[in-house]
Amino acid sequence: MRNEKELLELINVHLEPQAVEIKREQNVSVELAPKNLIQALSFLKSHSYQHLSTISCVDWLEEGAFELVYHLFSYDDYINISLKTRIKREPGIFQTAKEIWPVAEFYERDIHEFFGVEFKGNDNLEEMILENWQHLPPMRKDFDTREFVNDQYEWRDYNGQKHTD
Amino acid sequence: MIDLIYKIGHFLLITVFATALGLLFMGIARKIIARIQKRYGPPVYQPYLDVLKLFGKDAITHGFIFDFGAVMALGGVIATLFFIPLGSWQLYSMEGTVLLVIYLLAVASLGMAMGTVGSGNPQASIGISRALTQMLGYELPFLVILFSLIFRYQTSSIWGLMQAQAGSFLNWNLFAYPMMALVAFVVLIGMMGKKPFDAMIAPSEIGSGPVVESGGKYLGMLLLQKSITIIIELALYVNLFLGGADNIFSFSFKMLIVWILATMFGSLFPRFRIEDGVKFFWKWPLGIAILQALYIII
Amino acid sequence: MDKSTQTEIFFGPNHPGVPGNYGIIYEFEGDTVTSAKANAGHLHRGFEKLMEERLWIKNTALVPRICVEEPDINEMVYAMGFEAIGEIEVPRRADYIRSIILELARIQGHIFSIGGNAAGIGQYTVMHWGTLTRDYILDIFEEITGARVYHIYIRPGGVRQDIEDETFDKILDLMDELENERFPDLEKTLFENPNAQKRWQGKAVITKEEAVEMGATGPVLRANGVPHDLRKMMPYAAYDDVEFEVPTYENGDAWDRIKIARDDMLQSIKIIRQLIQNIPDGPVQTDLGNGLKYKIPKGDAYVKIESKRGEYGYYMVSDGGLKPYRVHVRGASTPLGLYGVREFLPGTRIADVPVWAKSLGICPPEFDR
Amino acid sequence: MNNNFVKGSWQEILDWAQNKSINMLHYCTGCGAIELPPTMTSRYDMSRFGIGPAATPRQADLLLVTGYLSTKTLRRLIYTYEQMQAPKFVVGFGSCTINGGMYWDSYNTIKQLDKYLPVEMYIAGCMPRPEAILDGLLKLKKMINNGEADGYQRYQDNLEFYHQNQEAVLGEVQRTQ
Repeated sequence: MRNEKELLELINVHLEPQAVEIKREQNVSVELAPKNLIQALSFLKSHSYQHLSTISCVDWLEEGAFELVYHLFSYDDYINISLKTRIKREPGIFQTAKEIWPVAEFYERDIHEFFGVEFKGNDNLEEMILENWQHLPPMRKDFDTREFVNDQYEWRDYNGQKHTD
Repeated sequence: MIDLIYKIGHFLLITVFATALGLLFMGIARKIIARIQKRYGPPVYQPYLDVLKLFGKDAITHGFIFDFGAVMALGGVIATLFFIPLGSWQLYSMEGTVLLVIYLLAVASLGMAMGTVGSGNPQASIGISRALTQMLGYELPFLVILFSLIFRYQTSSIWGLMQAQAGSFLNWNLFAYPMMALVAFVVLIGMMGKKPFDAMIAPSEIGSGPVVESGGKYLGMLLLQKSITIIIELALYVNLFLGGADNIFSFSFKMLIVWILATMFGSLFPRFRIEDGVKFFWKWPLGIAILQALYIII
Repeated sequence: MDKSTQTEIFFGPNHPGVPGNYGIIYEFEGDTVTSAKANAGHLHRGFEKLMEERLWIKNTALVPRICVEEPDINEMVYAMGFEAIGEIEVPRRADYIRSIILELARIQGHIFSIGGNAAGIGQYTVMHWGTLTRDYILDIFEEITGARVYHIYIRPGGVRQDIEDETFDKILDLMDELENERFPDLEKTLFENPNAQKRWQGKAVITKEEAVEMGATGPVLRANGVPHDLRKMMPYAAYDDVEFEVPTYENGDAWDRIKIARDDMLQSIKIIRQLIQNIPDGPVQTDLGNGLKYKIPKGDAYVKIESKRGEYGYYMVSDGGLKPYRVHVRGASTPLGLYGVREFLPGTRIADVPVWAKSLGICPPEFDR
Repeated sequence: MNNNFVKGSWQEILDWAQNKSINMLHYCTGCGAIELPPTMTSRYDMSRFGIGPAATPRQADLLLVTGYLSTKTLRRLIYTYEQMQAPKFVVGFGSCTINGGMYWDSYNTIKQLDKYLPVEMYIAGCMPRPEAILDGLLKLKKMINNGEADGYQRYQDNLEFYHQNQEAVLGEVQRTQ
């Protein structure tokens, strides 16, 4: 049963975090370089952090980076860890965490479909939610959904006055 | 010649009467189930409206086998009506009608099977394979019962078996052989495909089974077939175990009682999986039927 | 297994046995499923994109529509996320009212899923009774929030309005009625019914290791003897002031999960009674100024609570603007609906596919978003 | 399929029978489907008006579009609609089927249902309540009885209009006939 401080010492000793922060009670966020994130995942998994809630992706358009956040939880310490890393937006390539958590394959497939991030080693990245979608991955910040909708669909005209203007 | 016309007229009367009564029973069953589920439920004459609407709709055919299957199912069932005494109405009552009825019922379900295979929908073929395996399940105890009855009363015509129970209601088979009547009741529920033995039309597993591809008039014909089947099986049960009746009204009343019991019994049970259903049939009902048969023989 | 004997079935979106608008494409041989694939995405509306286009307060109307069975869970997690990033204190009475709403939502969710499971195996009477019981709870919701299903009641900073005292009495009367009349009926017709037990026992088994590996929580874990409940592990709202047990069973099959649903409801009734008994007075909403100008500093937070199917979490990021920068929804049945179907459905009989899907509580809008 | 729906007296009887017994397709396309179980079961009980669920499109007459429609569902809905038999009716729930409703700016939902399928009536309510659904269905029964519910005819008559709109959104759509 570690508390937040002991956990932080463990992380500082074993992994080279760029930034560590206790956000709230039972919530810790750790920032790492992309190259040693997968190694950190397997390290934490062996230290009772077996539950991978989900993998989130945030598109920082101005800084030209995708931020991948891995949410782990331990059934002993009852602490949430959000492992963050930033990868370049242009190539948008990252390794898969499939070997550590097989379920990550579907979270990565989801991120690939909505952000276009390539996960090396995960061969099952084809379309799942959308159906024959030829445009920009929709969750990127530079995809404007209102402009897309205006030219894709016409609006119902209530005797002359359009619904949106 | 006159006798032929009389027979044909009598037969038409029986068919119309059986269909109307069958649909009425289905309406009553829906009402009972609705009451058990704390709601009003459709009006009792709803099945008549369903059939009328279904015959009014367009329907897509899947080829000749599909059409012929529906016709054969309905025809096989109507043919069975020849040999079942409904109270005082009786067309043919020679020896061997018991076995003939069992055979003709099988013809009807085989007709439906052929129709569904014509429809080519995998869910329909699963449904019909379940229906046939279930038929295998309940035929065994039923045949054992029939043979023991035939052996007991030395006659194999339904009319003869019914006459054997005449006199006071004490010597109905229900009281003479209560265990056999109980087994026959469970088999009756299996034959009619009511819950808990309705794995073949399980909507949540295979989308209403064999009838998945039949809309419009095909579904109407299958609905008529179902209603006549209900009347046939109830009539068989009443003749064999409740001593038939001298007039049609008390006969229908007895059928109604058995039908209400079967509906209530069914509405509180989830459905068996098909192999559990068949296993159940071969375990308890078959065992009791064999015991009863031994009791009669010795 | 050569391909010729295998047929493919679309246990498709239009099917009474499937929970919601979601399809499973499975191949079967004889009567056993050999391989299965989830056909999800039918309910995708791009929630996360829409949320980035709307102000903070406007999202409270959009958020409950993510998962239809449990709208209050979404409202609560959204509000908790907002308060976590902005370090906003919620008055104690609002915490109590939030817990009451969440527990009422849990009961209506469980009774509805028990009805759905019963319909899956053909026991329609229980479905009718279950939906009827759920309707009485929706009436209570209507009194408190004005709407049956989508309440838009839990907001960042508290709740929309207070609950009067006679509504509390109505809730208590309903709890007594549930405990003394509704649940005993259910107990007799379903839980003491040998057929139902035979249909559910040993079916759709997910072991403890598989569940932890997959990230599935809630009844799937608690059916394997693991008493994990976020209300105890990471107490939120007013759950640290109430005592309740976490029911667990041993062999992790559909039968145990449905019994857990029943025991959870009984616990929820106990919680609601304790909450109503010692609810403090005071305001129900901290003043955050004009709703249209809600603003919280730059930051991010992953908040999660215990829905009836397990951990339900949001990862929310704010860049200090008037609108959320990013909201990622993690539904409770996400691992099961996508990964679980491919890994654990093969091997079950065709008759048990609806049992598998419904007893694991797969709710497609959660992973379609 | 014969397109000449002649308005004889026989048709009136069929319309009367059709409105007395409607089979509603058990297909929950959108979020409004959560209010269907209460409408079908004990408390509001739509079966007392003769409306019951049907498992397959072949046996169904009424298609309820309960709320928004993603493009993936629209494709399956068109296949389902074309599998249904002639006197068939479509009822839309809520404002999502009229002008996109709350998801008006979503890239994956369609904005007007009646450009793709002929709609008989819309029932108001962002998820209409069971009472509203029953009221709508009763009005639909009146429309069927006096022959106004002719959506399937409109679909037949201007098939081109509907097919173009469908292909505009979905790309290629399999056609049965």
